Order: sequence, then C-alpha cells, then structure tokens
Amino acid sequence: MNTDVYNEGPVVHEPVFIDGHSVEIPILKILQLDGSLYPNAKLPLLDQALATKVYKTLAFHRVLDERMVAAQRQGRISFYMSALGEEAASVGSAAGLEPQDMIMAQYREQGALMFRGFSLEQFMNQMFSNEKDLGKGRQMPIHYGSKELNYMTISSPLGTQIPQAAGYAYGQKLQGLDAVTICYFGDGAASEGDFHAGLNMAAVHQVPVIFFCRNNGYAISTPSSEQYVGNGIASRGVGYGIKTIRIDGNDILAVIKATQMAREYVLAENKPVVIEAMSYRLGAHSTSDDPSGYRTREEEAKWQENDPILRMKNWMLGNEWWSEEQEVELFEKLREQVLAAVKVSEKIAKPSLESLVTDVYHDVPHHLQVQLEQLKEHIKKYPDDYPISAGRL
Amino acid sequence: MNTDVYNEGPVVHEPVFIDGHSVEIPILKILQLDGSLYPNAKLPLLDQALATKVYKTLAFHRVLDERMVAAQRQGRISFYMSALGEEAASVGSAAGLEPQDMIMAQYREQGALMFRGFSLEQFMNQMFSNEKDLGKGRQMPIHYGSKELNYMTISSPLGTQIPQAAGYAYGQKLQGLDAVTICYFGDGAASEGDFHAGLNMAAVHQVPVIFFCRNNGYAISTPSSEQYVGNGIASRGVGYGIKTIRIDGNDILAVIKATQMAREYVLAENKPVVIEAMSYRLGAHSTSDDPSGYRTREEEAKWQENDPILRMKNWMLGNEWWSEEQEVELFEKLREQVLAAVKVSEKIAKPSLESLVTDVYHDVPHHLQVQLEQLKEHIKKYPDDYPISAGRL
Amino acid sequence: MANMNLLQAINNALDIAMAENDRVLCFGEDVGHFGGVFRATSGLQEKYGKPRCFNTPLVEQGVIGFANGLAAQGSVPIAEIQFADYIFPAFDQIVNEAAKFRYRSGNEFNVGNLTIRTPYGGGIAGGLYHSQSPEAYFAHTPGLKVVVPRNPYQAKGLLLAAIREEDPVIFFEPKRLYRASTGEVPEQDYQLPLGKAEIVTQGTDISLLAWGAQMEHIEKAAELAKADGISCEVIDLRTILPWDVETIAQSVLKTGRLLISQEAPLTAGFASEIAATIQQECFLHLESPIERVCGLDTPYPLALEKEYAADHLKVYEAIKRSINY
Amino acid sequence: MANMNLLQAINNALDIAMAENDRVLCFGEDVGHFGGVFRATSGLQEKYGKPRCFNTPLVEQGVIGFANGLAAQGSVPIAEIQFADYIFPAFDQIVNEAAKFRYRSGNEFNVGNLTIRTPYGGGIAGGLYHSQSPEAYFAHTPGLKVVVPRNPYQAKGLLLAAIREEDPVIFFEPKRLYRASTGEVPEQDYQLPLGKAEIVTQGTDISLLAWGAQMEHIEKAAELAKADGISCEVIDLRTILPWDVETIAQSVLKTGRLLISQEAPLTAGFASEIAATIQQECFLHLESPIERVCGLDTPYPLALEKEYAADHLKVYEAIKRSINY
Ligand SMILES: Cc1ncc(C[n+]2csc(CCOP(=O)(O)OP(=O)(O)O)c2C)c(N)n1
Ligand SMILES: Cc1ncc(C[n+]2csc(CCOP(=O)(O)OP(=O)(O)O)c2C)c(N)n1
Ligand SMILES: [Mg+2]
Ligand SMILES: [Mg+2]
Repeated sequence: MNTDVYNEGPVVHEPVFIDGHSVEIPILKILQLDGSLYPNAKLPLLDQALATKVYKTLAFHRVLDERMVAAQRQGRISFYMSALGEEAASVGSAAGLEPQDMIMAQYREQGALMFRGFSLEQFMNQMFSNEKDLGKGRQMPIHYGSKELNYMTISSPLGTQIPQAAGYAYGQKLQGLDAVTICYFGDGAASEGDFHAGLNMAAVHQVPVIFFCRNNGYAISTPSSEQYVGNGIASRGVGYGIKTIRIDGNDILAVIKATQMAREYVLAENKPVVIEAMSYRLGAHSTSDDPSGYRTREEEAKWQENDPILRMKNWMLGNEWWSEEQEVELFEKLREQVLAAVKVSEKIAKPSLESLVTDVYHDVPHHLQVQLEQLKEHIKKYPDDYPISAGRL
Repeated sequence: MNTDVYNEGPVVHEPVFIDGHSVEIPILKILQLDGSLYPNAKLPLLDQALATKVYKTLAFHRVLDERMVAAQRQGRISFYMSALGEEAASVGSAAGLEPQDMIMAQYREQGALMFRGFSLEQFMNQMFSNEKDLGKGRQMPIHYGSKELNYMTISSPLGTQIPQAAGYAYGQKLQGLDAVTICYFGDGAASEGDFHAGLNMAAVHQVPVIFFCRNNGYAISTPSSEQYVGNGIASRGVGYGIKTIRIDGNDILAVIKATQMAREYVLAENKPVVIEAMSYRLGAHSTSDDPSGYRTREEEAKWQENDPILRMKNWMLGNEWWSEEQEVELFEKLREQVLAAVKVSEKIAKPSLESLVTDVYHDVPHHLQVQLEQLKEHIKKYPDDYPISAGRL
Repeated sequence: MANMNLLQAINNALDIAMAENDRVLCFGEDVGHFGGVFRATSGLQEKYGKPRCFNTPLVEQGVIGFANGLAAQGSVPIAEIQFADYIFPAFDQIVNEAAKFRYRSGNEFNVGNLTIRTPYGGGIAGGLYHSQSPEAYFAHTPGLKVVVPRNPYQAKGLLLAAIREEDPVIFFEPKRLYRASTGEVPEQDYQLPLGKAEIVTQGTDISLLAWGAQMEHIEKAAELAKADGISCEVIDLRTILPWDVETIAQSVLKTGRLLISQEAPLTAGFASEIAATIQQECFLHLESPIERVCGLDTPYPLALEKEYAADHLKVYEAIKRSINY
Repeated sequence: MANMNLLQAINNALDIAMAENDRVLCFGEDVGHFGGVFRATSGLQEKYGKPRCFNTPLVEQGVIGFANGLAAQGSVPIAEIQFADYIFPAFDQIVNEAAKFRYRSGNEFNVGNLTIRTPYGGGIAGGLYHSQSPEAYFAHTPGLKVVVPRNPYQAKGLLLAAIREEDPVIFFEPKRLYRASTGEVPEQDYQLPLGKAEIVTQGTDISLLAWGAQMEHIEKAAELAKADGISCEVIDLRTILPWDVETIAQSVLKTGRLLISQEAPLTAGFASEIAATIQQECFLHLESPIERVCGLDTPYPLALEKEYAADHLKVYEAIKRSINY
C-alpha cells in the first residue's frame, strides 16, 4: 500500500473499529484548587514580577467585566461580554507569549489584550464607540483591536480567524521572524468549517501557530454535549496530525506552562499546536443572554468554587508575593479607576461623519465622496434629526 | 471538571502532547493479492450469485471506463472520469447495502450505480446529454442520478453531499425506515469545511450514515502528503467520536464485509460510521488531466499490480465460481454492447428547448415563460445558428 | 384574532406547520430548548419533542447542508440562521446546492421543502455583523424564492406559504420589528401569496416601493409628502424573487414615478434590478428618473447608524426630488 | 512585444510580480508543481520555490482565510480559486472578512494586499458548475474591487495593477479565452488603471457595454449593426466595482442609447445596476429603454448552452430594438 498516505497499523482480518476511546488525552494541572502546587509539578518560567503582572491583569479583568456588565444594565453601553470564571485562559496564555506574537482572538479574550497593556481608556473608548476608539466606533462593544499591541481586531463571524491565523503564521515563518501567532476560539466555534480548514492548513503548511481552544462548556445556550460527541476538541488534533495538549484552563500556571512550551515548539519546529483549556463560562453569554433559560444554578455553583483568580491569589499569598492588604487596595483602586474612566469616555464625541466612508477602501472612491456630500446636505436640512453629527458639519 | 465536555484522562503535572501517533489504526484485509484468503479471515455474507453479480459489475465498470475514455479521445463525448484500479471500493460497498439505502456519491462511484442496475443505455444517455438523459442534458458527463435506484444525482461542488447525507439519514431515522445512507467522498474532498460539518452533525444527531472515504492518494495533482498530515482520514473519526475503520479498498471482500457490518451497526445504533478505503487512482483524474505532469510511471506501475478485479477473479476461479471461458466471453460481450450503445445514444436528439426553463422551480414562473417565448422567436429568426433546437420549434 | 408581535406570529406559524405535518422540523443554533436567541422557536421543543426541534452544532454550512439532505429525503426542514449576517458560510449550500438541486437532476430530486428563516436588518445598534440585509445576494440565484414580511400578519401568512411552497425559500425576518411591530393576527391557519406585491396605500403621484422593515420608512415619508399635497402609492414587494413586475409596472404606468427604498447598500442591491426592469417596462410613462434610496455603499456602521440608514427623511427628500424633477 | 495567449499573459504578470517582490505568493488547489489545472501558474514553483508557490488542501474557505491572514501580516497573497463556480464556500471569508477588514478595524489592519484570481464563464461545455459568472454577487459588497479582463494585453496590465492595489481585488479570468484569445503583449512591466472603463470603438448611435469574454459578442454585434448603418460605441467596463459611471454616462449622453450585455442571468446581475444608475444620470437624454442582454434566469445548462447564451445575435437584435424604439 501507499504509505505516504497513512501510517501503517496492524493488519487485521476481521473488522476492528476505532473510536473516541482509542485515544487517551491527559490533562495538565499544576496548581491545586487551594493554591498549592501538585507534587512534582513543573512550574512555568515565572518570577515574582511576572506573576504579579499576571495577577493584576486578572484583577483588572474581573473588575472591568463586573463594572461593564453593570454599566450595560444602566443603559450606558449597549452590549458587553464578560469572561467571568475563565479569565486565566486568556491572561495566562498571553503571559506565555512574547509581545511580538500576533494574537487573533474570538471575543472573550480581553484578558490577553489587558496583559499586553491596552489601557483602560482604550477599552472604554471602544465600548463607548467614541471618536477616540481605534476602531472608529464602527463595531459593537468588545470588538477591540490594536496594531501596536499585535492584537488583531475582533470580528464577529465565528471561526474566520482560524484559517487567517494559519496564513498569518505562514507569513511570519517566511519572513523568518521571531514571532508566532496564537489563535483563540470557543468550543462552539470549533464546529465551523473554518476550523477544519485552518487546522488542516496549518498542519500541512507547517506554520508556527498555537490554536488555543477555550472549552467553556457552552456556545450561548448549546451545551458541549450538543456541540460534539468526541473527546473534547483535543481529540481532533490527532486527526490533523497536530501536537495537542489538554489543560485545566482555570489553573493559571498550567496555562502559562503549556503556552510557553507550545511557543517554543511551534517556533523551533514550524508546526502548529492545539491547546484545549477546560473551563466554564460562569457568566451569561453576553448582556443579551439569560442562562437561567438553559442551565441550573447548581451547575453554576459547582463552578463558582473553581475560581481561577482565587486559586492564583492563594498561590501568591503562599509565596508571599502578595498580601491581603495589597488585594483590598488593588480592587478598590481598580473599581474607582473604571468608574472614573466610564465617566470620561461616555462624554467624548462620536466619530465624525467622514468616518462613515473612510477605510472602506484605501482611498475614498468617487462614489463614496458623492454619497458623503449628499448626506451632509441632508443633515444640514434636518439638523435636529441627526443630533450626533449635525453640530459638527 | 465538567466531564460532560470530555472524557477524563490521566492527570499530569508536566505537559504531555498527544499527536497523530497517539492512535493506532488497523487495516482490514481479507483477500490476498493472489486471490487467496488470509488465514482466519472472516468472509462477508456472500454466495455465488452475489459474488458473480459483483464480479460482472466490476467487469462492466472496467469496460465502460475503458471505452468511454476512448470515446472522449475520439471527440464523441466531451468529458469522462474513470475509476480505473479503484472499482472495488464503490462496487463492493454497494454490494454491502440494501437497494433502499440512499447513495450520495462524489463522482467516481459509477460502480455503485452499476451495481444498483442503472442500464448501459441510461449511462450513455447521460453522457451524450440527449433527451433521454434522466438529468435532461443539463450536467456534464458522469453526473448520473436516479430516484428509482436511490442514487442521488451527482453535484460537482465537492463535499456538499456530506452534511446533506447526515440530513438525509436523519430523515430516514425519524421516519423509522429500514434504510441507511452511504456518503462517498475522496481524500481531497475531506478537506472541505462541509466534511467537518457533516461528520460532526452526523455524530451529534445520531444518524444512520456510512461515510465512505475513497482515499486514492490524489486530488487531481495534489498528493495526499500535501492534503493532510494526519494518519489518513480515519484518524479524524476519533475526533468526532465516530466508529471508524480502515480497509484495503482494493480488496473487494474487505469492502463488502466492512460495509455490511457498518450497515448493521448504523441502522441498529443510529450512529454514523467512517470507512476509509485505501486505494490508488490508476487513471488520470479525468479526460482533461495528464498525470505525467505530477507523478512517475514507476509509482503507477507499482499499483498496477494491485488490481482489485484481477484479485477477485482469482478468488472466483479458486472457488470454481468462474472460469476463463466465462471471462473471455463476458468481456467480449461487454465491449460489443458498449460500442453498440454509443452508436445508439449519440444519435438521440438533444433535450427540447423547454427543458431550459423547467425544473428551475416546481412550476415555470412567468418571467421564465416570457424568456422562453422570446428565445423561441429569436431562434426562428436565426435557425441556422441554433441547429440543435431550430428544427423542433 | 389575537394581538401578536412579529415574533409571536412567526412562532405561531411554526406551531401550525409542525402540528399539521410531523415531517416539519425546526433546527439551528440555539433553536431547541432555549427557543432561539430571539425566542422564535420558543416552546416548540417542549411541544413536538427534541427530534423535531433541536439545537445544531455551530456551523451554518452544516445547518443548510443538513437541511438540504432532509428536504431531498422528503422531510420539511425549517432551518434557522441566527443572524442573516452569518448566512454566508452557507452560501454554497444555498446558491450552488439548494437553488440548483431540482434543475441539475432533471427533477429526479428536489429540495422544494426547504425553508430558511433568518433575522436581518439594522437599526438595532448591531454594527457590521448584526445589521446586514443580504437579500440581493440571493436574488441573483435562479431556483430560490426570497420573501420578506413587514408585520406580524404578513409574517404568519407568508411563512406558512413559504413552508408549504414546493421551492426552497429564504425567509428574511425584520428583527428590528420582532417586538416593535404588533397587530391583529388570525389564530387559525392562513396563507398569503408568494410572488405578489401588495399595494398598501393607493396614490396617484408617485409609487413608493420597499419591503420588510423599510416599509415603515416609506409609509412615514408618504405621510410627510401628503402634507405637501403629494399622493403616494405605497407598495410592499413582499417577495424579492421571483418578483411581481406586473403590479409595480401597473402602478408606475399610473403614477409616472417610482422610488425604491432598501436598507442594503445602493450598489447592486435589489432596488437596482427593479429600476432596471421598470425603466424598460414603463419607459414612455416615466416623468422622472427612478429614485433609489438605500444604505450607503459601506459596511453597516455602529455609532452613526442613524446617519447611514435610508430613513423616512431621505425618502421624503427623494419624493420631492422626483416630483419636482 | 510578444504574442501571448491570455494564460501566458497571466502567467507573465505573476512572474513579474513574484520577481519584483519576494512577499508575493501564489497558491491554491493544484497551483504548485502542476501549475494549476489551466496552467496559469506553470513554472512559478520551479522559479520561486515551493514556499512561494504551492498547492493547498482542497478547501476554498481555507484558501481565502489563509490568504486573508497573509495579507493582514504584510505578505502579498495571490490566491487561485480553481473555478469561479467554487468560490462560494469562500463567500464568507470574502464578503464578511476581506471586504470589511480595514473598515471594521478603523484601519488598524487591512488585507489590501489580497488578490483572488479565478476563471469564470461559459461556452466551454461546462454545464452548471464550470460556467458561472458570479461577479454580481461580489459587486454588492463595499470594500472589494472586482476586475475582468477581455484579452491578454488587458489581463496582464490589469492583473499587475490588481496585485499592487491596496484593496482586495477579485480578478475574474474569462476561461473560454485562455487559449483562444491571443495578441501582442509587452514583455516588460505595465499597468492598466482599475476603476476605468475603456472605449474600444467610438460610435454615435448606441453605446454597447460589456466585460470579459462577453466583449467578443458585443463587438461582433457592432459589426453586424454597422452593415445596417448603425454606429455603435463599444465599451469594456473592465472594473465592475467600483465602476466607472462617468465614462458610461458620457457615452450615453452622446449616443442616447445603452445596451449592456452580461453572461450571467438577467435578474439582479450587474447589468441591472448599470441600467439603474444610467437611467438616472441620463434620464432626459435616453431615446429608448436601456437594454440588457443576459443569460436566462436559470442555472447554466449543458446541451443547450448555445441557446442559453447572450450571443452576438441576441445583442444585434436588441440593438435594432433599441434603435427602432
Ligand atoms: C458565523 C457565526 N455564527 C453564529 C454567531 C452567533 N454567535 C455568537 S457567539 C456564539 C456562541 C459561541 O460559542 P463558543 O465558540 O463556545 O464561545 P463562548 O461564547 O463560549 O466563549 C454564537 C452562536 C456568530 N457570531 N458567527
Ligand atoms: C468545491 C470544489 N472545489 C474544487 C473542485 C475541482 N475539483 C474537482 S475534482 C477535484 C479533486 C478531488 O479529489 P478527491 O476528493 O481526492 O477525489 P478523487 O478525484 O481522487 O476521486 C477538484 C479539486 C470542485 N469540483 N469543487
Ligand atoms: Mg463556549
Ligand atoms: Mg483522491
């Protein structure tokens, strides 16, 4: 037989089926629920400075989410998505990378952007779609992006960033850069055709990309049991011939460790890696969602006990890298800062009328210039009906 | 952790990656190259009558392909696709099914249609796009289909039949029919997003479908090594939690056996199965292709020795179910029949002008009636320029 | 009669269709127990069971591929695409498969039983990816029918017709009106005809044509124009493909003027098809150029969606332009 | 100057682009060693190495997704879709991603370096799935540029411009002309402008407009009309999006008549956009309705493709209809 096409296995003379149980998938855990290390656990590269930065990022994440969900309820922003209970996955993985690595996220990975240093003001300006938003007020809240921080602007259609990440990493490889790409996606998005396309192409074209699946058990109301019946998403890595690891996504040290190792491998070997981080979406899908329609309080309560931030805090305290005083002070300060930032950002003007037609193309083509002119004339005629723009024409 | 979401594996405290080697995939073989059985091999359910039918179908297949490739070279038909060297996969799998099972094929599975009893005339009429073509002369040669024979009309876009097969089988299940669906596709088509969609949905929605991958080593010029780097297509079954089997696709008994078992399982359990049949596309991709541009004669020669028809013939001879005299007679008769059928079919008129606008919708809508009338008037004005239709208005 | 909003009318139509024929199935992302993110399929899983109303994995090309297979098999699938903005991964299954299934097989097989429901349109602070009106992409595809209702009464009657139609239908639901539009809807079964436009208000000076949520804007503009003494004939196209040339042409022969308004961007939108056809059908009767009042030729924005939209004021201005031409 | 066929001109343009900039990559199904099923990329892998010219797995959504990523990264991807009929699985990556990449990010990121090449069109006994002309589907998508050349000279100059353009471009290649159309082509580098139509023949009585392979038909029809004493102005639109309203409108202001011919089905094709716009721009100068001569509103057939096509005779009849209106 043509053994380019497959790996030789044993020859059998009566049918033998393999199935989901044919592959055993270990799960990496380093930090126990109480914040102590598992015996023999291998720590990631992490000193007090980095650990503190990670912890502060987690805290900022928690506070921003909490406050912005509240702000949405008050009608101050139109929409928000929190990552409550699964912050360690995005923050920890970002901490396992270098700043020059490209991040292509789904939408629930604001933690990675925080770690990179996107400022509170920048978050706010995006959410308030004001004229200081890097995205020029065009996308819904939480669709962040920053060229400077190598964080690709979020796109709502699910899964599209997966083959894009393969292509992005191919470019990095061709240009010989010391940089990899990380691509985040959810257990739901992993069902999209683009997932299949992206993973297979990354494997075939040998690119330095880390596919990071946040398996949080739900895609809006759809539980994983109605999303797939394989052994999580990790079992698919085998099919693509991609090195794959499953980790406890609420164990920040496991996340950092796996990402550090994955980065080293993908860069050295020019081959992709799949990381499946097991977690749970403790909050609603978004501020438009109400999970009580599809899951129980008990289930949620069980996961409340598995708080990744508390787990890290306990480890930090145990290391004497952190104290309860610092804790109180940090959270207080963060809450104040966020509230203050809301007040500033909501008053900043909306983007100019010109921003309606720029960036559709590199240059504004003639027909859009005409459409803009006509719109200006129209608004001048009815200034009261277009209050956002009328005053600034 | 939430073990709805994945199967518990061992807990590890330093990173362990799984990869393509984590799953061993046996390959089923029953018939040796010389036509003798492997010791201890389990035969499929197969008596002399069925075996003879299978063998005659293989012979018909070989002859039709051979003649139609020649007919295309002579300019009598515009296009053809042979399945030289891989006929056992489609014929054998059809023989493992029941007539009421739906066949959703890619395009190189004319063998399954032959086994079902599509007549020589029906094949011809399709290839000559004449008015007796069930498809009304609308699609290129080899795009067969027959409601009566439960063989879904071939569609050129690759992979689209895969999620459709999942849906079809869901309908069969819901209506409690004693019928399953078989869905054929190539190693190339398995890269399409629709493959991922179809297999995952079939697994989640628990439908009686057999996914039959013909892995013949090439997608036009693209060798499997540039199509995927996993362990064939079978290794993907694991990821979807689908029972999967790899077989020698040139071993007709292995094909029949695996299909029979798969049918039994999918019908009883309402769960899909993946069969990966390893073979080789010995001919050109199509009559538009010339494989010398991308592979060696040596490679082809190696596979010429692995002829599935010869293998079955030797087994039949050994069983005394077949003789050399029968062989000569059969092939002679088939060649004559095919040549005669070509001569008949190529003289049959092309479909009527009305067939341009029927079947776009259930009823011909007003605007298409108008377009047809205008076209008729036009053709009447220039009869010489539309010789196919002008005479029949 | 009952007072229903547009969502309730849809839900009611689905309920009737499922009760009548046990081959009718409703599925899509979050469509099952949860009843869909807009709750259009609310209660149906409880009533008809999980096998007939269920969640699918998150893969639009799969949802429609699966639906095509079911329809070919003889089931009656009603597939939901969560937002019309997310219909594009299924574009191949719709345009190359569903639309061509009957034709390519010489009528051996067909997917005439297929209905695709999807919420479309803007004005809900949805930005680029929760606001699109993609009907024109499908209108260039022979074999499909494309339907857009404007209110609860229309929604129920047209959806029931779409489900029973022997051709694949894409049914675009104006999500801005899901809860905002309410009205009297018969509780019993009824159908409204596909392929027929409806004259909502008779008029003599200019014909105004739109569909779906955009009807509100042209009706409001007609009111403004009325105050100026301009009599508008207001028409709801209802079916985009195949469309009712006859009714529109008759109206324009009477009024001599036509304005078409759509939410989608101007260029190559369906308004263009209508204008192209009507300038031909009514050439000698047109007293001014056919006006198109549409979205800008840009993606759908967020902060400036009010400025972007083809609202009643823009329609009103265009009416005056047309009358004063 | 050298005599080249259309394929050679394309190959030559790709060669120049790859030689000039080592970030330029060519890839797609069978594009590598084999040089593509039409051999447009023939020799490029040998010359520039496998990393820059390669086969992809068989997945169009992946090919364009991968290309989008490369373009965002700063590479210059030229992705091939084997047949335009198979571009639809990539529709989402084109319409929702490539087209909106720059806008949605506020210009933080863009895929302006992207070029998609794909053979389109009928008349080659290709039936439903090797004959389609899907340009109109993309023309409704702000953010994309859409280009169609009519001969080797145009193909090379327009493709080089497309590759260097800072916006994503879909480049539709008329495959019927790949070998059939030959002509003198400069061997050196040159570009032809995107967004500009070209007046191929001056005329006074009627403007004939088409693009790509359809140009042959209108040129032939213009010859027939000439024998009747009708002077046709023959125009090649060249760029479908954004299109050159100015040149077309100027021509129609002069001739008073317009005929547009496209291979694709009539309804909601790009000819409709042109007719809708020109009836507005030139309302008072039109002496007869704008004619559209297009494919039938059906899938593309096989046995009767000659009957189906918008050939020179149908165009000629429409010219007479317009003149005698
Ligand atoms: C192509 C597409 N289809 C549907 C949606 C609507 N949608 C937004 S988020 C979501 C669920 C995603 O679940 P998952 O990938 O698991 O991520 P999580 O929300 O759990 O982080 C859905 C269906 C979308 N954004 N894009
Ligand atoms: C969506 C789509 N993309 C591309 C093609 C062109 N094409 C036809 S056959 C083929 C190769 C298929 O290879 P495989 O699935 O391995 O089947 P095989 O020909 O080997 O039987 C390609 C690329 C197509 N028909 N449809
Ligand atoms: Mg999830
Ligand atoms: Mg193959």
